[in-house]
Amino acid sequence: MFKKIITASMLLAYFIMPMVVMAEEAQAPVGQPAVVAAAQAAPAPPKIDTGDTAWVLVSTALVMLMTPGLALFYGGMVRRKNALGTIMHSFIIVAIISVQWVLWGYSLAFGPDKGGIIGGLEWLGLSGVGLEPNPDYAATIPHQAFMIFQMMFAVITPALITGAFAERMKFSTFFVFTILWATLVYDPICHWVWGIGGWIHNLGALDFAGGTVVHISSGVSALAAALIIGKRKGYMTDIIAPHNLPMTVLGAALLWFGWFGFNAGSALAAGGGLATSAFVVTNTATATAALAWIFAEWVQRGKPTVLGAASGAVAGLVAITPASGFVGPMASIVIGFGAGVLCYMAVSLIKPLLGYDDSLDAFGVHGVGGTWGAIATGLFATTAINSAGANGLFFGNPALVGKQFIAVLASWIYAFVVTFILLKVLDWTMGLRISEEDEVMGLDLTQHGESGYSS
Amino acid sequence: MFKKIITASMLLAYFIMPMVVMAEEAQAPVGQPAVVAAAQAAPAPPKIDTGDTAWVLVSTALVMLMTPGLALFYGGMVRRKNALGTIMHSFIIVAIISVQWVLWGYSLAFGPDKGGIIGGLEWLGLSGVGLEPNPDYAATIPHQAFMIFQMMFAVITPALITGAFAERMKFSTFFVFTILWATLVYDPICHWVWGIGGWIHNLGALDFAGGTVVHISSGVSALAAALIIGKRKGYMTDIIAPHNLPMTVLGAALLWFGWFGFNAGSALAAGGGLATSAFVVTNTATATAALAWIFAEWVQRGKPTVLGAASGAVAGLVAITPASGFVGPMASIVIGFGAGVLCYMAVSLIKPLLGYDDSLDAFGVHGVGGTWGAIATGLFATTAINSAGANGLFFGNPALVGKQFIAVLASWIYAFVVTFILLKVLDWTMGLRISEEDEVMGLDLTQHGESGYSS
Amino acid sequence: MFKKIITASMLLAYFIMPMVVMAEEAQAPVGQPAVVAAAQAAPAPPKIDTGDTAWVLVSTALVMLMTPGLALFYGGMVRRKNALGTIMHSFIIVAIISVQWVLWGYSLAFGPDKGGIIGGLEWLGLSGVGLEPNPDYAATIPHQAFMIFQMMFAVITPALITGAFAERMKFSTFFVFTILWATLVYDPICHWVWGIGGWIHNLGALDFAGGTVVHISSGVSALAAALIIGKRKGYMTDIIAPHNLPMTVLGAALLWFGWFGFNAGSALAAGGGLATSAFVVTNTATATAALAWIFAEWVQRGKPTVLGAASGAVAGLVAITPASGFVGPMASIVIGFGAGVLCYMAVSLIKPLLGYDDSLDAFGVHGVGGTWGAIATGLFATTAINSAGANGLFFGNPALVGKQFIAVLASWIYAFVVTFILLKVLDWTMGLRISEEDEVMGLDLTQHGESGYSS
Amino acid sequence: MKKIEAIIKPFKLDEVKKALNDIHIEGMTVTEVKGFGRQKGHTELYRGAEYSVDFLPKVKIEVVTSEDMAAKVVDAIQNAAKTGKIGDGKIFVSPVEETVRIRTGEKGKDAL
Amino acid sequence: MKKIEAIIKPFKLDEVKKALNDIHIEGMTVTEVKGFGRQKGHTELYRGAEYSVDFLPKVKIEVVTSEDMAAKVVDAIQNAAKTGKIGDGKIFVSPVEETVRIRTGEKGKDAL
Amino acid sequence: MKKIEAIIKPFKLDEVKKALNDIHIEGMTVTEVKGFGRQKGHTELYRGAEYSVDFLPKVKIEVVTSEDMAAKVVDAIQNAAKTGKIGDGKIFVSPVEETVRIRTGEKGKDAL
Ligand SMILES: Nc1ncnc2c1ncn2[C@@H]1O[C@H](COP(=O)(O)OP(=O)(O)O)[C@@H](O)[C@H]1O
Ligand SMILES: Nc1ncnc2c1ncn2[C@@H]1O[C@H](COP(=O)(O)OP(=O)(O)O)[C@@H](O)[C@H]1O
Ligand SMILES: Nc1ncnc2c1ncn2[C@@H]1O[C@H](COP(=O)(O)OP(=O)(O)O)[C@@H](O)[C@H]1O
Repeated sequence: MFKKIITASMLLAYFIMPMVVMAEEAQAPVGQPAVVAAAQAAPAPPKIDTGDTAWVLVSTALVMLMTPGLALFYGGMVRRKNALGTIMHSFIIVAIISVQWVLWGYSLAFGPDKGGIIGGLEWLGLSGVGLEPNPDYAATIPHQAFMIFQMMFAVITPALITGAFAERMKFSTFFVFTILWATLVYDPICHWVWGIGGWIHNLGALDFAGGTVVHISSGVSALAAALIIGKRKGYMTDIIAPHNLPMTVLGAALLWFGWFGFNAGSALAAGGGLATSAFVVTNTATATAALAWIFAEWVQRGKPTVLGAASGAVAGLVAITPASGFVGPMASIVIGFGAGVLCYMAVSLIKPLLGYDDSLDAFGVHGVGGTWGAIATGLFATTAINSAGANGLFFGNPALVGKQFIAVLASWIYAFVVTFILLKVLDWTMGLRISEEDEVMGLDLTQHGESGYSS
Repeated sequence: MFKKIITASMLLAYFIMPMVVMAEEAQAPVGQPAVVAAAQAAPAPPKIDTGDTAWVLVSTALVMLMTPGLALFYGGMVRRKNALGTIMHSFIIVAIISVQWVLWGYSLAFGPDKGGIIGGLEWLGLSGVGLEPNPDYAATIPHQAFMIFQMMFAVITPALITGAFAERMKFSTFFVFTILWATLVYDPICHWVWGIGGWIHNLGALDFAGGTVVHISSGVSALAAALIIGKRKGYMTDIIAPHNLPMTVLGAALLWFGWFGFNAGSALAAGGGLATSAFVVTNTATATAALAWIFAEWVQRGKPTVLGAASGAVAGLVAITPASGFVGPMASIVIGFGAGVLCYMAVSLIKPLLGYDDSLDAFGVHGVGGTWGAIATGLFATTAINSAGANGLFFGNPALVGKQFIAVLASWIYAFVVTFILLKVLDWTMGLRISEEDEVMGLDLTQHGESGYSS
Repeated sequence: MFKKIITASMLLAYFIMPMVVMAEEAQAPVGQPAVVAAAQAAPAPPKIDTGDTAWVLVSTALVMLMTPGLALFYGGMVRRKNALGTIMHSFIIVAIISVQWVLWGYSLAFGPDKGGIIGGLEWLGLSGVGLEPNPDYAATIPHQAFMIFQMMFAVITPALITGAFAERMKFSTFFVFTILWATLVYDPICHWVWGIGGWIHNLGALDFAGGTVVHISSGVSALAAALIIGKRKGYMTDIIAPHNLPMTVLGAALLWFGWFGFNAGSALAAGGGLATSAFVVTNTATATAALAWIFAEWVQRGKPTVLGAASGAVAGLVAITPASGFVGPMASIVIGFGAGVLCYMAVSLIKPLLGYDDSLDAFGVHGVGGTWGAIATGLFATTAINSAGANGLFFGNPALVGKQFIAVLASWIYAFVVTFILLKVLDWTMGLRISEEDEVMGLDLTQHGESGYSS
Repeated sequence: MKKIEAIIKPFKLDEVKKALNDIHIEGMTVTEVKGFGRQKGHTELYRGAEYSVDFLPKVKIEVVTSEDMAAKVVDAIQNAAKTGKIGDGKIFVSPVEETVRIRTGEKGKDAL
Repeated sequence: MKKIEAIIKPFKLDEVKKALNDIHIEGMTVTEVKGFGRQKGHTELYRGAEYSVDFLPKVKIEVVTSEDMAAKVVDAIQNAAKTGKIGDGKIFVSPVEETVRIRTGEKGKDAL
Repeated sequence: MKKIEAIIKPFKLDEVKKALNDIHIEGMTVTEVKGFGRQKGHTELYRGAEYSVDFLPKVKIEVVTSEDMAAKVVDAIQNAAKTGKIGDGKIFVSPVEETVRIRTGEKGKDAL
């Protein structure tokens, strides 16, 4: 009861605060328009390119669709009684982070740098983030276009984690966790790697579309979460089969589709060939990884599975992400092949060995795939593809591997430690896990009062 | 039997007529090409911008996808025996209106103005609607691009209404109703608000992407439909639970995705920042509304539901629609919050009180959300975002609220009265509702001879 | 057992070969970069247009989504026990052909012409296919953008065939068949029609987006496949009803959505109006065909079905494909109407008469619709729409019909004969069909060890 | 004890449940079944192929009750489930020799 | 009266229905069930985790008929449902004391 | 022979199956059913409309066995299915007059 009141108040505050701010802002006298409005009032500079803007806006829409895609990918893999609860995790994260990002997330991640560690609060509530380009980030599109493109990355990252604690997490705690994790883990790592002045950015480590920022941060946090929340009731003894694999395949397909925006959109421009190159290697790595995964299964278990094909595709998408703006098509085949085989092994050999219940393999796919991709970027990157990048080991520059390694390590440690503490604290205060009885009944009925399917 | 023959003949005429016209046109001698072809033959004027065109075409595809998205959103909410019939409503409307719009709808809505009330017949069969830009509507894209972008709005609007009479409407009558409603209600209101010379357009009321044209017109017509067709058998006594909520969430996600085309596409250009701004506020309002709806549920009923999150998102999308080209991100949070709370109350408190059976809440979401959005545009609009717009109440111009109010009222009255008469006439002639026995069996078997699901 | 080893080795080779090549290439000394990299290193020529590139990349993503769309369209039509196996066919083809195309498919189809029959091996592994435009194919976008856009056509074509042998094909044989068919049937026909120097291309037959290349080649091959593999157990005696028609409608909707990229993307540029025109006629023909199909059903059977609406839409998309860059909106209504009626008749009257089991009507829709579209292009094409095209019969040039007829005939014969031989050989060596017992159990359990749905 | 098994039309389930509650029967088990009988099925159409489906959805209610209540239960079900149209279903009564409540191990009448 | 309950392989349902119709049995009730017995199940694979599923899909047919028809019904089912392979299923016969047709209230044989 | 029918909580199925295997019962038939009884249902919420669902998912196990095994089977099920909380379910025992194995035509005990 007490906890409920706390939760309720937190949620209330989450809404009321901005409301007050806005109300004031909105009522600012016309003669002295609010900061946001002022910024937007300035005549749009001529530098905006219509093709680049069209591309980035479309890419934003594509990346937005990935999170519902993930909802289906994950939702199909759980039991019927948890279908809605699992889908809800991803779906509501789109809402939660969209608001968090506008209010303070973007400012923390990309705002004026404070010591290489975090962005400042100058851009709270998007103040100063207008429609003219911000050449620091993207010279030919409105600043807000960059902001909202980045928003979709901030959205999907915590959603990836939810695979680790599927089928047993308390919804209210999940809600609070998401806001805190985005603020304390995602926003800082994002700043380190992509923010102007971020320390990993300055170091010269490469991460085109989010190998460290998105996949390692979420995958490693997922591992922490799986360890802390513990196994599902019946794990390894009962049959816990996916309730709707066509849904999972549809989710994987939407992820693949949306990922073109994720990776090729990260060129932040349509011209110049970089978006095209990223598009091509993304598709090639994904295809190869899907084949590699089912091939590994075929050899090891005698049958290629459909869930394997879908999982392999996602593993390939993950692994090519950091490399997508720096490598050519042949390298992407190698990266994809590695992703398929490594993630398959992580998921089907190592996980059972170690015995933790990363229910939908958020760590096995995103942690492992993201790490492989970040390292592989250090191997295969070439300035022939992207002159703003760097050469990797196989192009004569072993130093890049070192930098990639530092970036990977820093992300691993930071994500693991902060997530671990965060979840422990939440466990003591709000409780992470639903009761055993509720777990038997399922998330849908106990957390949401709904059934996924009726007649 | 008699009615069947009438229906069949109407349908036949619907096809045969254009066939005849076309056949003639297609066979026009080469020396004197048909009007359409002639228009298209002119060398494309240099004004077409590739980025803007790419953006509008993509937006058109996105908006097209919304109607199948709606099919799933609605389809998941009905009982299993009505799944296909409900999906069919939206799906076949894409086909019906695509043809209606090409043949006469576009001409009525956007053709040369007749007294501020309706477009002329000059553009029947798209004659004169070619590939060069029509600067009255959009200066940097082909006229046909504007035409087909608008088509998708004309498509989704009648589909929204179908939520009101779900699970009991006769298919043949629905078919005829759709053609007549589009012609008698949508096309005129669209002309008033968006047609050059339309009286609401001239008045200076603002509707960026369809608060009055799309949401009020459909939502209020839905109310009329719910009142006339009457309650479903078992309404309020039997359990009438959604048969597939994951399908509904997928539908909501596709709506959200497609709505970026709806709102940001309504800038009709990628450059200049307006599309970006509309994109940002659309996403922000939607996210806030989803949170507000589940928050309202959480407070009032103790549990946040997944259907609530999806419904809230749609309510937010609806409410921001008219405002999306005129307001900033902070205002969009207020608009979204209002949408979530107001539509939730309409649907879960007011509807049961009044006792009508608006089965899938077409009025509760689109009527109420659209009205709130149209009024909110009068409150929060600012020329700082869109110099072609106007300032609203909070930016020193209370007059705008008045204009918005007139536009809302006119749309309400016109849509309600004409839909009411139309449905009454159809009820007397063809019959609106399937027999009670058929209602028990379900639409799928009785109207289409199919089962949605088999083994 | 022996066969298994052969299959396994073939698959292994499929992966290992490129791995070796790449590894070598990747390790090329920095001073002398690999061919691919070198090509890409050249400064991007100024000719790339951002709007056109954005449009083609988006179109590529849209076309990519069509194959998973097809997976759902087909997957919903089979029995529950074959849902995954059917979905897998399309899904894994995306992976198989993406790799095949990069390694050798693109070179065979579009590489330097050898006698009008096939492309050379010069572009193996994309060597020489860089980021600068190749004006032979598309002057304003990177060559790789053209390559990957074309890839998605090569992907969907073999996927279309899978409808013919659904519910009974052995997965390993299917896998090998796909690689061989793409190489021996698709790549040559594609070269004939679209490759610079291809003999049908030189002849002057028109195929804007793939009436012969995609639909006739797959549809006719599907007929051969249906004849060779034989009927499903229980065909025409047991009830074989679609297990999930909402899934089929969703698939059809994604096909419709993606097809805008397919047809309008085939303009390879956003500007100039051609993309817009193709977009408009695509939508119009599709809508008309959906109406025509249900209308035909309504007249003949008394009820319009939802599967009919979806099937009609696909038939319309198929038929307008070759014509989409050459005809106006009125002609597209005639083409769509013809497609709806002809394909309906093929599927529901002629197929039962002839008695073959083309399970999901790959021939009835793609073979028949594609043939009608190719011929109709000869009737309705006009240079008023596309000055690079030609006039058709109704615009004073009967010669075009002759050329279209030759193109159709050549595609029919080549596809049928080569597919027939290929399948016969595979039947003798690997076996085409699963055992009767496995057919009773279903593809999902026997080929993949999975169930589509659990609780 | 007796087991009363009734095959009824699905949309009558709620009424039957209420009727049973009215005579203080507060336990029953319900199964979705498909019935074949005099009532005609329907036709389904898929791409012009016509299938006649003669198994119709029905609901089976099982109530175990004491001998003396059995007749009352049969009557209650019959009245509540009746529409007068073909396909209303059947009621079967058969002997049950023993009943156990799993939770407590109680037997016989006490277990109901 | 007797109730004949048969657990059969699902794909045999149509043949059994026909066999029953041939001996003029025109009413039956069918339920989807899962069976466990000598017949081995199958294995399912999800991301490398292997599950052995030993409940197999079966169909239960229930026919209530008069004493004299019972043997015939059993024979008809046995012949039609038999494949000779393990897992063909069982037929159980048990007593039914009363039958009512809901539509008319008819009892006993007339209710069938 | 006897038929033992048990209505149990779904998540207890595996344990009950194991308990039966332990006493060498190697055949059974399982049906998904919905139960109504003392155990309270739950509430579902759809757009503010609240429905109380009082039919709860249960599983019905049917085992036909010889007279002498019947008591053992009942005990095994009762022990395995018991949680001590309301809604654990019931066991019903009724007579079976004949059993046939479809595959072989064997009758009586041999058919089990
Ligand atoms: N002999 C029977 N044994 C078992 N179930 C039967 C029998 N006859 C009918 N039924 C069940 O009763 C249902 C209704 O029977 P039907 O003959 O259609 O109508 P009515 O009960 O009105 O005569 C059937 O669908 C079937 O489920
Ligand atoms: N003792 C039993 N009680 C109830 N059902 C049984 C029993 N034994 C078998 N069955 C049912 O019969 C089916 C077939 O039995 P099984 O032992 O696999 O093969 P067979 O009947 O050929 O010996 C099982 O799947 C189960 O549904
Ligand atoms: N008289 C009855 N006839 C048939 N089934 C019954 C009867 N009473 C209870 N059941 C079944 O047993 C289940 C459990 O009964 P319930 O009263 O909830 O708990 P308990 O068995 O612990 O007393 C019910 O859900 C229902 O399926």
